[in-house]
Amino acid sequence: MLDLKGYGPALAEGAMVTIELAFLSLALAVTLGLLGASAKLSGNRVLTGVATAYTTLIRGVPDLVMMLLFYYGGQVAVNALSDYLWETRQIDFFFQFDPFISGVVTIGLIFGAYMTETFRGAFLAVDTGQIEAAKAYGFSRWHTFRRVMIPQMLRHALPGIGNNWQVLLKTTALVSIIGLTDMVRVAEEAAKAERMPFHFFIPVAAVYLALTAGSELFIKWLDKRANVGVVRGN
Amino acid sequence: MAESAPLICRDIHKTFDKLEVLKGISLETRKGDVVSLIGSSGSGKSTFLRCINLLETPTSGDIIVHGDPIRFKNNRKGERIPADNRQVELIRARLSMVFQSFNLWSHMTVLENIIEAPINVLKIPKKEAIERAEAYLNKVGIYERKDYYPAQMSGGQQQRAAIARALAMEPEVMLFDEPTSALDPELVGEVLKVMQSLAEEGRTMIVVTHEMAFARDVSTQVLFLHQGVIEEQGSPDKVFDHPESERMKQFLAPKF
Amino acid sequence: MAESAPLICRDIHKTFDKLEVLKGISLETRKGDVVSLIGSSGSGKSTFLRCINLLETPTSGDIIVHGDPIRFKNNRKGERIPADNRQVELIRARLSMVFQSFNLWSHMTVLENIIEAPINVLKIPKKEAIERAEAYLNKVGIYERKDYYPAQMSGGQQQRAAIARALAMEPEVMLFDEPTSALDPELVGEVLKVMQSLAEEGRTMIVVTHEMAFARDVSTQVLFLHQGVIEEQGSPDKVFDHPESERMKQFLAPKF
Amino acid sequence: MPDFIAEWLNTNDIFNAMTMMEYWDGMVTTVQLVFLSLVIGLVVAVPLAILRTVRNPFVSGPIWLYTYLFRGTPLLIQLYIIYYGVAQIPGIHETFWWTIFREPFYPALLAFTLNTAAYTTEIIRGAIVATPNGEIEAAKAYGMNWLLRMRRIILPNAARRAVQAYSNEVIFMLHASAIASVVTIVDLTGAARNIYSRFYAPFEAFIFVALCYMALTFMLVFVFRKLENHLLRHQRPINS
Amino acid sequence: QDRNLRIAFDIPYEPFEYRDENGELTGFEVELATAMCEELNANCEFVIQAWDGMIPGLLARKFDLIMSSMSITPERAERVLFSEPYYITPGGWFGPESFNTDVTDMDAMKGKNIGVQRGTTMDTYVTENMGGVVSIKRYTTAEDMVLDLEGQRLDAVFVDYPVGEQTILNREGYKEVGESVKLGDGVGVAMRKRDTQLAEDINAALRKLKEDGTYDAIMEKYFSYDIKI
Ligand SMILES: Nc1ncnc2c1ncn2[C@@H]1O[C@H](COP(=O)(O)OP(=O)(O)OP(=O)(O)O)[C@@H](O)[C@H]1O
Ligand SMILES: Nc1ncnc2c1ncn2[C@@H]1O[C@H](COP(=O)(O)OP(=O)(O)OP(=O)(O)O)[C@@H](O)[C@H]1O
Ligand SMILES: NC(=[NH2+])NCCC[C@H](N)C(=O)O
Ligand SMILES: [Mg+2]
Ligand SMILES: [Mg+2]
Repeated sequence: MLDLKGYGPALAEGAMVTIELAFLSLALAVTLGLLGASAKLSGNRVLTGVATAYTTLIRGVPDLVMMLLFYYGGQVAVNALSDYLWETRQIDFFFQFDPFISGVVTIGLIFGAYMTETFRGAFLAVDTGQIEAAKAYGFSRWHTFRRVMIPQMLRHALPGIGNNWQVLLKTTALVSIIGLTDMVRVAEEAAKAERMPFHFFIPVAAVYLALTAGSELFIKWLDKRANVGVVRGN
Repeated sequence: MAESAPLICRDIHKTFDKLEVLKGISLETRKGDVVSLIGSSGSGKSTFLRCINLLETPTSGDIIVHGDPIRFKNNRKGERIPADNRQVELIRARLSMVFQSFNLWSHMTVLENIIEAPINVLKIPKKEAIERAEAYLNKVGIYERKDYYPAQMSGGQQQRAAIARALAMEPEVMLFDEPTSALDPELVGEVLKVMQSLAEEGRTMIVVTHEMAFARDVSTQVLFLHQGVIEEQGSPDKVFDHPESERMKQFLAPKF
Repeated sequence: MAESAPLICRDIHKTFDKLEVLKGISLETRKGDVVSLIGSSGSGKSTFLRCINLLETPTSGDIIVHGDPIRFKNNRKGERIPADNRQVELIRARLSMVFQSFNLWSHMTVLENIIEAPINVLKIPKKEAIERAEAYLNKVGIYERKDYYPAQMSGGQQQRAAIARALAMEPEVMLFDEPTSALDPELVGEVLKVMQSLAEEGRTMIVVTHEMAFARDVSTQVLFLHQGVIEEQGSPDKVFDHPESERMKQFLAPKF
Repeated sequence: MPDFIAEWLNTNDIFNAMTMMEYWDGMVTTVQLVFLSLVIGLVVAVPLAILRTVRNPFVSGPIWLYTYLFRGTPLLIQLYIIYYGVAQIPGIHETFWWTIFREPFYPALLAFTLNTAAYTTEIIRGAIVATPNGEIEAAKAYGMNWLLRMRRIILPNAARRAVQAYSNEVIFMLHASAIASVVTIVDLTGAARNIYSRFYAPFEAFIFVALCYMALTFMLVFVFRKLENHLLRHQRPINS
Repeated sequence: QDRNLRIAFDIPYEPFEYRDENGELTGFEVELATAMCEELNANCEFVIQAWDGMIPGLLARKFDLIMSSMSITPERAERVLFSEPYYITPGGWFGPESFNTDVTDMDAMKGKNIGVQRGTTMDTYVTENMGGVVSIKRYTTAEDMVLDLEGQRLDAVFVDYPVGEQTILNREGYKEVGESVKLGDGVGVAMRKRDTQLAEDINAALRKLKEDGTYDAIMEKYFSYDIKI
């Protein structure tokens, strides 16, 4: 049997951290993605500008750098603001960037940008005929959005969401670098303490593989459900 | 007569960018009229139809649905747009369009497609909407397909589902944009028969078509469009057998 | 006569899974023959055409191109496959197919599309291939479009490019699968005219078509397929004016 | 606010000639690492992608497994396993390989190459599979053999469909290369980490590299846009 | 009174702070910190923080004290406030038996791979004195560095003497390869500049521990020599 040298429980806890982190970031990313896509398609210049700046900035900077910037730099900024508020108006305002929250926020922000593009593409991919038909039957804008755009968009978005999710899952490994005790961090500590790199990294890799394989199946299932009534050509 | 006219269009113009596609089209229908719009490709037939239910906003001209004129205003950029979205939605609910490519909502079954607008736009109770839908499905002969998704049906069946969807709105006027051109020859007949039976019931219909046999045998009025202008208009007998315009004569000349 | 017959098919059968789609089709052509394949949807017309140039392998039966019979063998699973890929490639180069949906190579310009196979399959020098291509482009009337990509042209232009591509192989037989059904009515005439002129030059052609006017006026032989069987075969006069089979009479009856 | 900026510029000791040199060297390392892994990865991926579409499971199976493993696990772990792993191979220290793998650059290059080749293989495979069947049939109907079809029709056609996804992969790779710093490579991020730990100035150090990466990203985006425009000219409408 | 203090350590840094086999945080400084907290009557929480983020983390108020073998240097004193030093040890050179180069001979050292922990006084020393000569490998944790020394990627490492002694010398095949170097003025507790009251209290507490024998008791558990200052 696989002997984890007593690091088993810690690894399991680390795996939980990884999973929690991944799901929370996903929720944030999807929300940001929908907002971003709506903003980009809104036709409002300010909203489009803000969303474009957001996606461009995020896509220009490596995740690791974003994370370090956000975790350390963000805190410095909050502190500066806090000091400023205290000195000038005696407002006591302060909060801590906890590594978990930083992780969630950074990963959520990063993937929010990618989701924005995914959703935007998916909205654009909805056949205009489908929307025209809705208009022609007197649907209001909101009704069209809710009953036709969203269900049809999801179809196109699902593969993209699936991809982003798979990448996101693996990006969580980076939080070990900002000191969060996820699965990778535990394995790293164990590997160094026991001087057995393969011994700990390979089980962790296996957990990731299991997670990606599991999500792939789930995404396939979702995709099938979303595509009821679509006959694919070959 | 003007009082009860289901649809009147007066001097409709439409310009895209610089290109004037419709150069003053007028049309007056009585209840039970079947108007065939014919003309070569690019002559503006689809554009005219789309203007009628405001999928395109006419650059100028009036549209009057059952005595109710559509109000327009200018937006900040100086483009003419409908003044009242609510009015447009109501008008559209009274003018059902059947698209050339059907445009059935692909994520809904046939039945769901048909009840969607009656329930959510006309606010008919769901039960009643289903009954109504089933009646029309029977009428077009695809009742047993009601729980299929559009992609699971043949073109002809989809087209009939699209007609049932339009019928279920019990509209004053039905607009058809080349209802048969996406179908294979076998199916054209079926769909044309359904339309003929609608005509016999006295429904007002405006049909863009390439089927001259249909235009001649079923319609009460024929409009021949050429480059955005009505070149020939009148009863089928007049238009087909005694065309006045050179264009129309040429159009009718055999192709091969 | 059998010596110089460009194409002979003998008792072709084709079964997909369990479904027998072709139940023994035979065809013999002379040089300059124009054979029209007609029949309702699903009768096996496309399948027969695809069997001729081995895009599908017939389950049984012989195909003889200019005296050269295609050799088959059975693979390990017991399916019949061509014995010699090289022979198939050579045969295909002599039977050019024009697809219903054109299937032009989308990453090449029209000219590149046309010279591709002559250069790489027939090994003709590039210069000569270009000259030849330009001659055929002129013939089908789209010379000035030679540097366009397929996506930049209308359906009719694409179809003519596809014909030019087939012609540039200077094939013994040209196979057309519904060459006009993807075109709008205006363009059908243009393409049919090009085909008529090819027929007048004495090219052997096998054409799956729904255009009865073409089948009647241009072909030398008409085959009416029904459910995988030849129901009626002969000269256009015979097939259209004195049909023997019930099916054929029904097929010719007006639809609307 | 301007006061704040002016003051900061005067008092900062983080942007001087020496740190700039460090950033520059880091940038060079990053570019080398990314460029080499991408080029090698691409060269490896094309044949793999073709073989991956072969019906024989003994050919496509192992390639599938390879792409599955390398796409399914974090690059960071791949890097750790390779970096620490090679040093553990018994006897490697006495071989010629050690002269290569001793330097952290090469294990990192290996990890990055294997990783990007896996992704690229799948991108190209997807593009190959998406080639319109009609175009392949047309090629068959004109007597082209497998090799000719692959070379003249399928691959050029697929290349056009793959550029979009591949340009994303290139940018991802640039971003992913930031983790090279965890195995002592002084790339851009490594330089930033050194400087920041020397001056305790995380904000300045990281903002600055973020800008550097952004500049690199924009350059890549620009190059790929040009390339795409060129490759996708067949989809452009003619404007006359 | 009730004082809440968060104290940061970078682990593993045996014997100063590390996890024992049971995963418990332990080590000389950890125990000293515990005793100090008792003395201060404070609720202490121990935080793990990578070394290169120590001072930023302190300034960012992620914790209140650093007790992670941070040597007192003028540069650091500009950013943080130090207590009086509580121990002093030099930096030591360690390498494999086969390493026979004089570490002060710059010609001989040319091109050697030297490992240091990023941002430590050892890093600064090597960077300043041997910068263009040796190839400096900087590691985030001291463990990484030892691992690479074992993997033969490094020729020698320069690390706080007791750490080298207890993590490298106790293994087969390694030795001290050069004279130790005194760096900084001993190790002190680091805190934010404004916490002057806290600094006074800590100084008092440390002084007390040094006098009443607690300090010596802890020291003897981990060292066979004197590091007190
Ligand atoms: N949204 C648009 N923007 C610019 N030009 C347009 C637009 N829609 C249509 N046109 C142009 O208007 C003209 C008329 O188009 P329309 O679709 O009404 O023709 P049609 O008579 O329906 O032809 P067909 O029989 O081919 O459907 C064409 O020249 C077309 O290019
Ligand atoms: N690859 C295949 N696998 C299984 N069945 C097939 C396949 N190709 C064709 N068929 C079946 O063979 C029959 C004949 O098809 P074919 O395409 O030859 O008809 P067709 O006469 O060309 O019809 P159409 O006029 O609609 O093009 C159809 O029932 C079809 O479903
Ligand atoms: N826990 C640690 N890693 N401490 C490192 C301290 C190194 C050295 N004494 C310094 O102050 O720079
Ligand atoms: Mg039209
Ligand atoms: Mg067919």
